[in-house]
Amino acid sequence: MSDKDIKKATRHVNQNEGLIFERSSPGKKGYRLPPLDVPAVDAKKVLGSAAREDLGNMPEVSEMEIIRHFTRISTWNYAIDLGMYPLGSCTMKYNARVNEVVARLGGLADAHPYQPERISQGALRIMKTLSDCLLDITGMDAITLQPAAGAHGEMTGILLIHACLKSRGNPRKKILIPDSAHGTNPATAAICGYAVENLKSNAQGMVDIPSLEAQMNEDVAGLMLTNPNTLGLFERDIAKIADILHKKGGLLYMDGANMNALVGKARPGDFGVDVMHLNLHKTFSTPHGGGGPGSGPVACKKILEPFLPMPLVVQKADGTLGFDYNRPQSVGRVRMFYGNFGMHVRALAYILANGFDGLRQTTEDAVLNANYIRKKLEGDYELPYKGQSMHEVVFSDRIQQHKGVKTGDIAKRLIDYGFHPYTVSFPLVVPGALMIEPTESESMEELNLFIDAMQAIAREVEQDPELVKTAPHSTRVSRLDETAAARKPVLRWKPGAAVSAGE
Amino acid sequence: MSDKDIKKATRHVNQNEGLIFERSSPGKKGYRLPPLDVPAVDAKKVLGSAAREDLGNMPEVSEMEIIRHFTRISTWNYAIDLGMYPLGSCTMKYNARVNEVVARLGGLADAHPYQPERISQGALRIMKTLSDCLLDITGMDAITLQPAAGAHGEMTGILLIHACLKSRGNPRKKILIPDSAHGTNPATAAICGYAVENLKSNAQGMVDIPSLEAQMNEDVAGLMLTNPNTLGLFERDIAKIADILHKKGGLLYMDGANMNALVGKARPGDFGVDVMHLNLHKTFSTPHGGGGPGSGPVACKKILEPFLPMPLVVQKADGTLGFDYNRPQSVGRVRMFYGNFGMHVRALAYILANGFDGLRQTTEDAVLNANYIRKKLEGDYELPYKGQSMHEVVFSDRIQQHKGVKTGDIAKRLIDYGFHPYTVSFPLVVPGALMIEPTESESMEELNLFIDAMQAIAREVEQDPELVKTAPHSTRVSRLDETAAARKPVLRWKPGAAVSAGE
Amino acid sequence: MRYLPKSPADRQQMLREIGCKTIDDLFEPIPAEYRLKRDLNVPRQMAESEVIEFFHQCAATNAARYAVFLGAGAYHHYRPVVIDSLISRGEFFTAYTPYQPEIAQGTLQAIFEFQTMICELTGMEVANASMYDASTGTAEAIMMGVRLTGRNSAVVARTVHPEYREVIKTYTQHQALPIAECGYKEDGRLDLAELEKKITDDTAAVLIQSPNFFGTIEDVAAIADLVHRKGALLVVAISEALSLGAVRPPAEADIVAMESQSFGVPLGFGGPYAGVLATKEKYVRQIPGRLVGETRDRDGKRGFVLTLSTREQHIRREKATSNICTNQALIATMATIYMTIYGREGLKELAHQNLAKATYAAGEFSKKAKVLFGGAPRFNEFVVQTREDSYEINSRLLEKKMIGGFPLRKFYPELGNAALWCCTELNSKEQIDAAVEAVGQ
Amino acid sequence: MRYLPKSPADRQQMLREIGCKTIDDLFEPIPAEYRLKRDLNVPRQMAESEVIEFFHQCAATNAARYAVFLGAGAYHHYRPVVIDSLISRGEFFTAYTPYQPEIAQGTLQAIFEFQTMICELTGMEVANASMYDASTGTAEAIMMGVRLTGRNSAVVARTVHPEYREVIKTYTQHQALPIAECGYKEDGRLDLAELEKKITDDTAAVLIQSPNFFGTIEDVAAIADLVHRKGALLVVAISEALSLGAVRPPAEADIVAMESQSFGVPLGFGGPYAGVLATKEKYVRQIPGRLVGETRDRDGKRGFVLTLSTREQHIRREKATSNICTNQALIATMATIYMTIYGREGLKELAHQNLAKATYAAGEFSKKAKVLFGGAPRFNEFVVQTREDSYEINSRLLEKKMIGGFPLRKFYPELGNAALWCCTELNSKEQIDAAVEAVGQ
Ligand SMILES: Cc1ncc(COP(=O)(O)O)c(C=O)c1O
Ligand SMILES: Cc1ncc(COP(=O)(O)O)c(C=O)c1O
Repeated sequence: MSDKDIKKATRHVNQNEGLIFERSSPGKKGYRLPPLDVPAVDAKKVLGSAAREDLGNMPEVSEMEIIRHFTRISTWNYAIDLGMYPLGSCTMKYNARVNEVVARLGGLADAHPYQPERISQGALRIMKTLSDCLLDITGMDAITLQPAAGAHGEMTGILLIHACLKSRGNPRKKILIPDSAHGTNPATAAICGYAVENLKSNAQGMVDIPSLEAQMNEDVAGLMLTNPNTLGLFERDIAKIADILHKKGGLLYMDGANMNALVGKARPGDFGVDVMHLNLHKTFSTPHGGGGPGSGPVACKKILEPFLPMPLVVQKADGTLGFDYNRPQSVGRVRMFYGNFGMHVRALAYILANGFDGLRQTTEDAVLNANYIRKKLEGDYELPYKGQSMHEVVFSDRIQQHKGVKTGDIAKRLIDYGFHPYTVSFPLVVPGALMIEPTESESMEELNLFIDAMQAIAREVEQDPELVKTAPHSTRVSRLDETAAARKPVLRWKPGAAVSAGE
Repeated sequence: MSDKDIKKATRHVNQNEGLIFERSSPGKKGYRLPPLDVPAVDAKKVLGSAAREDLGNMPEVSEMEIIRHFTRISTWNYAIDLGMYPLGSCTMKYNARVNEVVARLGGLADAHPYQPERISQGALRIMKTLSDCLLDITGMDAITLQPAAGAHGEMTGILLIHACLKSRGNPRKKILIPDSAHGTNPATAAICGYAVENLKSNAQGMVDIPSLEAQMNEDVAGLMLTNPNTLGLFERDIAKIADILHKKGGLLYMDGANMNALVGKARPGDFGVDVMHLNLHKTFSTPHGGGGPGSGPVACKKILEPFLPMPLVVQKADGTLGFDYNRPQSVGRVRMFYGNFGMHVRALAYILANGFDGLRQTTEDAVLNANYIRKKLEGDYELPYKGQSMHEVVFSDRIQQHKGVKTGDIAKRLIDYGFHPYTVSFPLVVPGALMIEPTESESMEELNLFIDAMQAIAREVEQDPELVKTAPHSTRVSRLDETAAARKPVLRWKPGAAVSAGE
Repeated sequence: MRYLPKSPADRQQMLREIGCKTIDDLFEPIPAEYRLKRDLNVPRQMAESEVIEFFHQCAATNAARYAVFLGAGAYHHYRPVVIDSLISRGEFFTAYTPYQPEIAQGTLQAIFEFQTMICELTGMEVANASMYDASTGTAEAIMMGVRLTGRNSAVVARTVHPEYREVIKTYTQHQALPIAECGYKEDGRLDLAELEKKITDDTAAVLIQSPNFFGTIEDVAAIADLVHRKGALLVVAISEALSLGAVRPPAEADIVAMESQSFGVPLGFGGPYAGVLATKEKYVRQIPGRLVGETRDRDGKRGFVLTLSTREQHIRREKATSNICTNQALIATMATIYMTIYGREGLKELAHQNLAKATYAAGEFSKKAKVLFGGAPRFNEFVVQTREDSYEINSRLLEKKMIGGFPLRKFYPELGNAALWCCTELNSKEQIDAAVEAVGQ
Repeated sequence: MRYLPKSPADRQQMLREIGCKTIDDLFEPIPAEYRLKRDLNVPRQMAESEVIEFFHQCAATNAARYAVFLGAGAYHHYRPVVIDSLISRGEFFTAYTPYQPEIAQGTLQAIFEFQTMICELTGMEVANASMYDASTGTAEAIMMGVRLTGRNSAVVARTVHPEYREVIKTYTQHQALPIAECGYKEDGRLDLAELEKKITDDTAAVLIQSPNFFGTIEDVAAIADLVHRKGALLVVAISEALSLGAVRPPAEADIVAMESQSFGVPLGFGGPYAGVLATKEKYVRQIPGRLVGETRDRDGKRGFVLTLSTREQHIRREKATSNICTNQALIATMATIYMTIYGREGLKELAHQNLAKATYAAGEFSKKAKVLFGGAPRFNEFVVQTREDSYEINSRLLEKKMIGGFPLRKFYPELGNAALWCCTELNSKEQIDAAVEAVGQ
């Protein structure tokens, strides 16, 4: 392995650690309870045959071991806090620390969802303020914060469309979805009882207007469009698209995953979108947490408002805030309680810390960064679609394929260079896609290191493709066998399971 | 490098990071101030020639970069949270998380030291409760929490002795200090105006009673004794030692750095000690923080109480707590305010979480661990003193010296095995010392890995001494040149300073 | 803006290198008429201290340090401080979904441990990496039952959390998947006779909850017997996960849909929480959500990866088992740390403390009011029926800094003035006595 | 005990392998009569929740969210949350002194950055890794002056923090190092004429503070001139580090002894704080405390190590420059993070905000009382003289949740009813107006 070009990372000693069950032994304790101040009960007597005997292989370990266990395994993760995380479509931006602090304030973190409204005014104020901000940001008329993530928001939005069309007499049968769309879009349409009809992109990677015109008819409930789309391109014909739909009685859903390209610069409500979701865990900086939690508020135009999930936060006659459950046309509840409130707190903290000028600057920097990367790498990697990029840029591995190197290999080699890879093989319209979204959180220096690394890998592909195909070489585990994992799934630890040497 | 025996660690990719000044560029900002609500002033007008023009090379960076900078460099550290840290004499034990939480409670963390006593009762209660606990633990009569660390406590203690003897007519000239003592002991005696007289250890590594009898006279103010001493041996003749001193009008100071061997099992106040310090950052689990802060309370017998630093926490006539400044015989103040209060909070939290049974068990486990290591390694490493070990064990590199390998080399090789080294070359009475203190915080599994590693290194010394002499091999920087650093000291960054490749 | 790592000069240089004059050149793809020409109508940029002050003010107008007697799907338990200390490591909370396993083993191993512990506690064979919460989890479990059986309807007990039932209705409304409800008997348990009638040849799944919404523990084995005899699958929802420390796991179920909030997750005004689905090994290919599996690297070293992703939306699109993508990974990690702290003995001891508190409280309440459903065992919740209106009682309690039980009238009008009370290890005897006193006034 | 990673079986096995029957065999070296035969008289083992409750109770009987007008050596400034988030990483706070540099580069680099920033701010050439605080730091600085000059006495300004002066007295009492004090003039500044008289041929060092204890900025250049003419060294103490954002650094000093508490360190009822000494390069071999220096590894890569340790107690024992060992490393790291956050522009802007607040407040106070020492510039503190007793005024303020200025009578009886007030960026105009109002009643 030649490391001469690697400027950003070095190998360093790192602790091994088995599974927590492998540390367990009977009698170790990580807890202590206060003395019981009421009479103890005999569980067998109280519960009868429902009483549980024992808790099987649950671990028994001390606090010190717990700290070490989770600290050690945490060091095996890459994270935003360590460096650039240019996963396209994921908007991995800085997760501000103040967000974490305010989300943990007593009074907010300890609030029971069913505590009376009059002692919940602070929490309601947060939801209301966030709602107001998001409405202006999107240019929409009404909003629900209930959905727990993007896909959940999509479902909510499509249910709104269904309910609205049904109230007009016919919910219709199909949803149009571009081939560049994220997998959650078609999966969502299916859950909502719609058939999915594929909409081809044109040569520029955009919605093909003639096709749309041809496919749009009285069976089509709406179109789920991502804008900018997953190629990072703004759908220039967006007004026309909306028109085509609206003319035939359809509605336009916008997947707002890419709002980081628009906040403060353009508003979906202004360009014809009827309903959309936001990913607070992307655009509004709530942390991804290794896969979640997220939050997927859904904003819509007036015509869809009656159908929003219940309850909604409203200002009551006496000026206090409260929940409105009396929504007869509502599509129903999509989640118990009020959504991922902790994420609402963080997103609002992000908005307040930025203000209108900070939000706009953020968007500008995100777009600037993507275009900078594009400019610097377009000689080294194939750019399948040449339209002007917004917040992300999608290359393909066509050049590198000649040496048998695929996007997934380049991604693994980036790890050796100290970076998290970009999004691999998505969107599907680009065979061998390298989807790069730097976000606004990267400095010019970090971008330059990334560009250097990508260029160095391009050279390696020419000179020593094996090096790239067998990457990563610097990690504590080498390339993991995903095929074997799926063939004979081992989804839990069992006592006596063999451990390989070195753990 | 042969890694076949290394079970505990693996190399993993790790981020490079320059100095923060190397990230700086004009106009980046990591802060924002609230709007000023009073008239702004022209500093030049208000301050005249005292006004400052600019702040030179202070950095200008964003919050994201600050998080990355300090997160990245933190990953270059070893820590208790990552594994065993068997530095002899340092008592690197688990730093409980609840201690950190309570130390940060509003009301405690925000308390101004000069706020009136009546709104400081909680803080005073903490200091009083901790004092009471420490007095029972040490078997002493009075205590000050003012000293900021062990050495500071030593100074306080020796000043008490000075004041007491002076009040009896003659502060005397000398302090006796065993050759095995920590360097702070003689340095402290010197600050207090005493000459240091060396006291030889006997063949067993203990105070040589005949020498003590010979050296003790009317010029000697006292003896500074560490017990268990730095060889990990309990001074069996402690009562006799105290007697010899007391008979000739001297006083016995105990360096309490090794109290982790005694808490709940024996009390210095019971075996003749007149005054001692405790290291809350050792025995009582307050974190070392990469070198501090510490806290070094000094406990003493009644005869020394009048001389304690002022102020002391006392219960007042009305039942409230307060500071007593009216101490005419006091040696004075050793620190502004009341000492490292934040460490008092943490130490008390540790005591409460343990209770009397937990404290005893802790001591027992600490002694058990040291003896286990000793038993397992005494065949591989030379044990210069054979007395029964308490909480730590001291080997020497005599066997390994035959191959030209020194204690410092073995220490560096331990790093490759995933451990922090033991204390190297201390105490000075053992040439080539390996001073190992596991503390109670290590599991049998972690101890076994350590023992394995030490045994593997002993084998490596025989088979491939160069491997050990050039260690560490797994770290992001290889062995650093300490001699060069001292020859031409570079103690600060300067603009334009060269950076080596790879940073 | 203090989060942005660029100086004005950096921006100028980058624009130059791209070949643009102004930043607005980069926004040229957006038709001019849709470019926003004004500032957003959001508050001005605040200092960090101002942001904190804003939320402090909000927190101050919320309840804090009240005695809480609410459960009903969200439980107040002590949260060991180790949890937040660990999940606050940037390596955990600022990582993405572990798509690149070589640099995500921390997240993957933690989730693998989560899956294992959920299996141990529920008596199931496999568990997924988490769902949004138990309400969406139960809906997904029913849909999974439909896929597994090829049948197209379901029966849901009325003693399942009312909001879970609302969510199920929302999820299934356009799937030609009719949901029947089944009532409860005098002892608060599912009416088996009614259930027998409600299950048809088209019933894919029966959903019950245990402890159910009244806190009553169902006879899962008997229900499973009946359901299985009818060829349907049994889905058991668990909203109070801590019950598993004292209550026999629903091992006879086919799918368990559990809410993990009790395991160290803040009440947080209702979220984020973490649902999880667990099932039998043979059903794993129909489970929704992510799964972490064990594998080996090229040198034979153990490692973990996301697996069986052909079930998921990013591969299968409209044919996926679910549309879920982002889940609740960090919350699952919180639960994993919590389960590790208490462990084999602690969860039991803690559950028994809850049992003792609720037993004591129910005993005391029964002196002043009617405690319903005494005929069946319960865990830490119970229903108190009063002559007085539940909301009025609660208003009185509020003045004494107590938050009373959840009024049941909205969802169970047949119970009159009844409220669901919950007592956990955090309810002191003193609090309980004071609440009983106030209710009985 | 939940911190201890051993099962009873582990303990038995280990004892067996050592060859002992019971644990008490291992305590045999302690003579039987000194082995404790009873339980310690400390509280019983508490649950974590009980520990927290105990300290919550304590915190609740302390002031919280009062308006604070106290400075006097401990300053209330806003602490960005990033500081605690970063120093809470176990890699920082659970590491020891960086004796093994290959696995301690994080601590070493942070301290190297600290040393650099202190130099930049103070105008000195080298700085050490920290002292306990500024009170012990000033004492050590004077002792350093003695070593450097071979002279054996010192002069200390009466406008140096009274508690620093007490500590200096304690440290030097047995070192045959007499300390003379030098008074102040009407404008609150050092009396240069008196100083000229007090400096003798045996004066090693003169210690002043700027801004001094009255908040007044000394004319350091003029004082340095005089001191240097007399062949002595000038030590300048700085208790309000933030002043360096607005006030010319004491570049003419030979040694600067600074308290870093203002830089992101909690007030914490007086500690832990972090002192630091900075000086000229030529004096570095007499500086006490640790120093981090740059070096190279075997491959030429930059790295950092503890250096010049031949000054220190573990090498030089009784001949060491000081007995200090453990210092305040983590607090210095806090200060480093704080200085990084505000940086070149922010420290200035923040200092100017402080200046504006104090200027406004002094102006307002002067309408109701006498503000002393108007003749010289000051930073964020000023002295208000009243007819009424300072303690009585403070009692009145306390009822309004305000903590008034520090009464000076104890240390400066000649000033009568005078108190030292401090206004920082955390004192709102509203607070200031309310305090002025209450004082003037
Ligand atoms: C374009 C797009 N749409 C939808 C989603 C789904 O969002 P979530 O993961 O929050 O459910 C994603 C996220 O990965 C996405 O990138
Ligand atoms: C035996 C002994 N005495 C004294 C000290 C000095 O304590 P401190 O570092 O807290 O000043 C130490 C600590 O290293 C020690 O080990």
